[in-house]
Amino acid sequence: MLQQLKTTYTQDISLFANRNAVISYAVLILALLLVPAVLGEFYVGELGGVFIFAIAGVGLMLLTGYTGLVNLGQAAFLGIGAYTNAVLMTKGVPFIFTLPLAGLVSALFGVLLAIPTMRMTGFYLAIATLAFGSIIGTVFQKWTSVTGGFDGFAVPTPSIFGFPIEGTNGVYYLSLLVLIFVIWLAINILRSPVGRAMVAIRDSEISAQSMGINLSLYKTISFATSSGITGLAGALFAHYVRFLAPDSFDILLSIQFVTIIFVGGLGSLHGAIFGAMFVRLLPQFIAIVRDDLPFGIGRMPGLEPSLFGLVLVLVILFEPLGMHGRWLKIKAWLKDFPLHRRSGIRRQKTYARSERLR
Amino acid sequence: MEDAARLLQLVINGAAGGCIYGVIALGFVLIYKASEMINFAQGDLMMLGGFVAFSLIAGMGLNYWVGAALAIAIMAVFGFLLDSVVLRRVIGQPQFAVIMLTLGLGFIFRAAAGISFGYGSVTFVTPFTNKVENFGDIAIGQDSLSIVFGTVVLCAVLYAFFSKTRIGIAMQAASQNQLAAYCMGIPVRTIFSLIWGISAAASAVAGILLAPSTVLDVNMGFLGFKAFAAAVLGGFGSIPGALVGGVVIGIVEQLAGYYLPAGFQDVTWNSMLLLVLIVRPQGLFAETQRKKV
Amino acid sequence: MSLFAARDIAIQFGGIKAVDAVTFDVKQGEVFSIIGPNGAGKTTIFNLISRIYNLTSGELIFNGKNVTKVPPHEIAALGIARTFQNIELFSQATLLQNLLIGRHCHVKTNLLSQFAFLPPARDAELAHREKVEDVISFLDLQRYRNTLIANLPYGVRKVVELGRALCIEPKLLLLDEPSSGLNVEETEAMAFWIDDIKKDLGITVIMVEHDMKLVSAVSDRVMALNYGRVIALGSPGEVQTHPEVVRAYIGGEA
Amino acid sequence: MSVDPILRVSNIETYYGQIQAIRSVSLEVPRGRIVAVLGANGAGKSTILRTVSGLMDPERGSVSFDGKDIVHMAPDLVMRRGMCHVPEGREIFPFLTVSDNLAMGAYTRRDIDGIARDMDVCFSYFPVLRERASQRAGLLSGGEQQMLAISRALMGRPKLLLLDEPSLGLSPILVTQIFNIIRRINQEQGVSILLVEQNAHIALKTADYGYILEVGRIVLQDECRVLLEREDIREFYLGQKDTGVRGARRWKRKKLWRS
Repeated sequence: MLQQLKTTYTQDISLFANRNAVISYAVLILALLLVPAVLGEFYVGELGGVFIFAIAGVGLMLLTGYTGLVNLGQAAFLGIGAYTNAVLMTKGVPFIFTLPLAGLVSALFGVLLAIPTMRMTGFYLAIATLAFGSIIGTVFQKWTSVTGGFDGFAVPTPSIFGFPIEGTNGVYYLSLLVLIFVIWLAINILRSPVGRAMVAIRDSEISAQSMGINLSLYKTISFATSSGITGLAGALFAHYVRFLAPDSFDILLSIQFVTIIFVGGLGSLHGAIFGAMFVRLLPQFIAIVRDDLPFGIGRMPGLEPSLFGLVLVLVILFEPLGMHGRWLKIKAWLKDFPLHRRSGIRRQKTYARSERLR
Repeated sequence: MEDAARLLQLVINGAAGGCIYGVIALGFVLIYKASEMINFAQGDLMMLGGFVAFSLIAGMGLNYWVGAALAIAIMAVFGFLLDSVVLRRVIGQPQFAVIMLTLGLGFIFRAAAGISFGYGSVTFVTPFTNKVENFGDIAIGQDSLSIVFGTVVLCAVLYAFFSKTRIGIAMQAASQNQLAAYCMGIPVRTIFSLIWGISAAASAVAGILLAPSTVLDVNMGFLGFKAFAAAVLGGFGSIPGALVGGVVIGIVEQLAGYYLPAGFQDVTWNSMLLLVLIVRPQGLFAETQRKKV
Repeated sequence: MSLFAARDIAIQFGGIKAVDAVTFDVKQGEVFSIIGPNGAGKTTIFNLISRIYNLTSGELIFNGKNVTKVPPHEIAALGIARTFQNIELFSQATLLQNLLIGRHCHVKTNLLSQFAFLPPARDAELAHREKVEDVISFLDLQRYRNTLIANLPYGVRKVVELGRALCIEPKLLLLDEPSSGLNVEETEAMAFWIDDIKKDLGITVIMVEHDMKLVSAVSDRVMALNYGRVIALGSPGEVQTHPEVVRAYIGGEA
Repeated sequence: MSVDPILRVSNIETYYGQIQAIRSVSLEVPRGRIVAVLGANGAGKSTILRTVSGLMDPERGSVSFDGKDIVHMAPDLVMRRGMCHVPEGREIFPFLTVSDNLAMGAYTRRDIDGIARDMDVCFSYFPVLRERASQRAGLLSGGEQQMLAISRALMGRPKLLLLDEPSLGLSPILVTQIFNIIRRINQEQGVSILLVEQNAHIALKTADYGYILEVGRIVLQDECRVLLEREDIREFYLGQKDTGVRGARRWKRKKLWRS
């Protein structure tokens, strides 16, 4: 691969790096459009789930990966989006309005969370968002007049201009569409001043401020965008599961979202997609192979969460840059093949210093 | 009079429950003080400690005290090894990586406990179970008394260890600047493993103390999240603070459960946590300092 | 006419007066240096001007406007840029992105247009890029354009930080120890750049510096501080030979 | 080449990720002497010290200290053998008091009386530290933190002291003071010193022997008094060109083509 020579500034800010990228993404989208025609309903459903988690992952990536703000309560926004969408639809509001409204209401709650957490950093923010998430989760359980409590309620079938979006395929195409939209939005944000301001806040608040970046404003924007996008994912999630119950939106789901961006690779949009694939497909993979495992391991209860935890631990220990980082290394290796020097990637010892000095 | 007695009873029950939060919080605080890492699996360590003690005492028929001491020792070794085998590798990485790592470890611990001890709840009979001391109108279970007593002693010992001994100060030094600590000849790695050992032992104590007043089950580790509130309330980094924070949370929770409509008890810890952080984003009494630019 | 003035500015940290009734004027187009022993309050004055700290008393006048109470993120838009003693760059971003962040106070496009990357946003980006390229050529940074800051050597980062401040197109530039950690050659290059900034770009500079050679080479006037108070103010020659400055700062030998 | 140097570094090569920071560097510190390594930024001076003290691992090469091979040894063990590294940038313990910081310097020692005596010696070198003994170290000014870092290293009674840029960011008078004390430490306590400095002027005056490092390679080595006389050293490292800073207009590369 040769270094590409750029001849205009526009090339640096265009949506795709070069013509090859345009072609490969077009092929990818085409392939995804054909999936329901080729694969069975089970696989289409699973892939739809991946899309929905990828949308939420992109949302969280903007907040955590690019702005450096941890959120351990992201499931709450998925829930807010899901309930907003489903409850409004039962009241007769058409889906084309409830979908954006779900995003909007979630974004408003994002602002609501951003304001009090503005001055928190590091793990204090992590714990505070965790607390926020669990409060919202309790509200879903106890506010029975709206959410139906533990009994839950069935989500109506959406339709756009009279065309019902039915079945697994409907949700699949809808999610794919929203995912493409959200990725386009995220790329725009990242190539605009607002995205740069986020990165600036992540790397040095004090110097971001002296560059004229209003910290509170941009942290709020970041929270709002992130939760708004997750709210969209929530609206789709409601149709994906077809039946809303409050215990879907607990701490464990929040942890799954954080796992998406962490395993995928912090600070890359590709990472959010890879991570979503990992989180959604690993349990299915286990389910498929469990009967073939020796010594009855497959029938052991708790196999799935323990493998989930194990993979998470292994990724953090051996690939801190996540799957995206590993992908870049593989690309580098292929590029240099067969001249690659192993010693080049040796990790030097690092030494932590108090994070209390801020 | 009856109201006052009820109130007092609630406060005492709350304080005893809060002591447990305090001891788990102590585990967080110790690890934080020595390495600025946050262990999200602290509650799961407590669960493991409880189960280990249970299987030694109820399963193998050991004497309660011997079994408890053995369980604490086993958990201390487990904590030490956990650090020296797993966590050592992330020393120097951002705090967030450690949070994720310990979250992952929590999954593994829960599954491991489920596989070895089963997913059902077990009742752990101890010398303190179902014995009540009466003080006038107030009845206090011996289990509660043992919790309060055990917690206060543990807390005092650890406080003295941390602020008075050379190795305690070296632990603080290592958390503040690993590079400099190495240069001073402080065996940073051993010290970190040691603190994980102590912290796991403290969680085991929590598990054993908690056992008589509740049932043991694999998911009891989620109590750890309440302990976060305790640690934050007490100002992450202060040993007595963790205990005080735990007791306050425990009492408020009891009162909220009695005087407020249903549902509010569930959000006590998280509301208090949020409130404290909103007022003091760096935590109560926390030692922080602005970075020099 | 003075571009910037500090009137009786003071700040206390826990009872200690870090800066105590300091008054000075900076004229349009001059290089004004602040020297003094460590802990004399030099950087604190910068932090006061960039509003990271709040004044205990006194006032700051910039361009005829009282800026004592302006929030810190609005200082850049007024035309005051700064660098930091220990380099505060955005280390996980490329050099180009760092400089573009310097253009932040000139961003006029609204959020919606950025989110959809509408033509106005695109055009604004290209215009910012032009400005940034000017700074890149000015400071000879072409070959590092797409390098992550974390992978750049210290000396280059120092220049990048200067460049990021220039992208603000400031009227007043605050340089905090521009030569610290630089060798003789790099310090000389820095001296030239400061000179160019003053002469070619017409930017007024306030500089905190220890290297007396650099100070006397580029400054028009020098102010010496000790224990938060002014002990001397005048031409570089006058201040360097001032007995109290020699005693507290330069030492007998030099 | 001395007969029995306290430190002998042979052909070490160290990488930061994929970047080679130092290339086959060899140097020696004779017992009881001060050796200075000079060089530009990014030349790898700090990397040499970090490799020697075990804070970084070299890819190849050997380091022998007091007759023992210490390469790949953990930094705390290296320190226990009597080598103390004062890293660049005042790495102190910000939330401990000044006296606790000093006590941590003596972590490896058990002789309480000796520790107290050495603390007094440090206070006599830097009286300001005595005044601030019960303050948190994070509240000290930059110069005071540097003094504390050097004193803390002395508390470990090292045989060899590694000093990384002790003059960084200090006022001229403090630089002179600190280097006077470095001399005193060397003369009064017989501590051997390996010094890395940007400020070539004062380093060459203080040290006995100097190495010049350029882009990770040693290009010149000699007695300091010899180095001080050399024309190229005077020009590039001491800035004593006859023309002066403003003399000749610098030749500035201007890129002519830009899209």
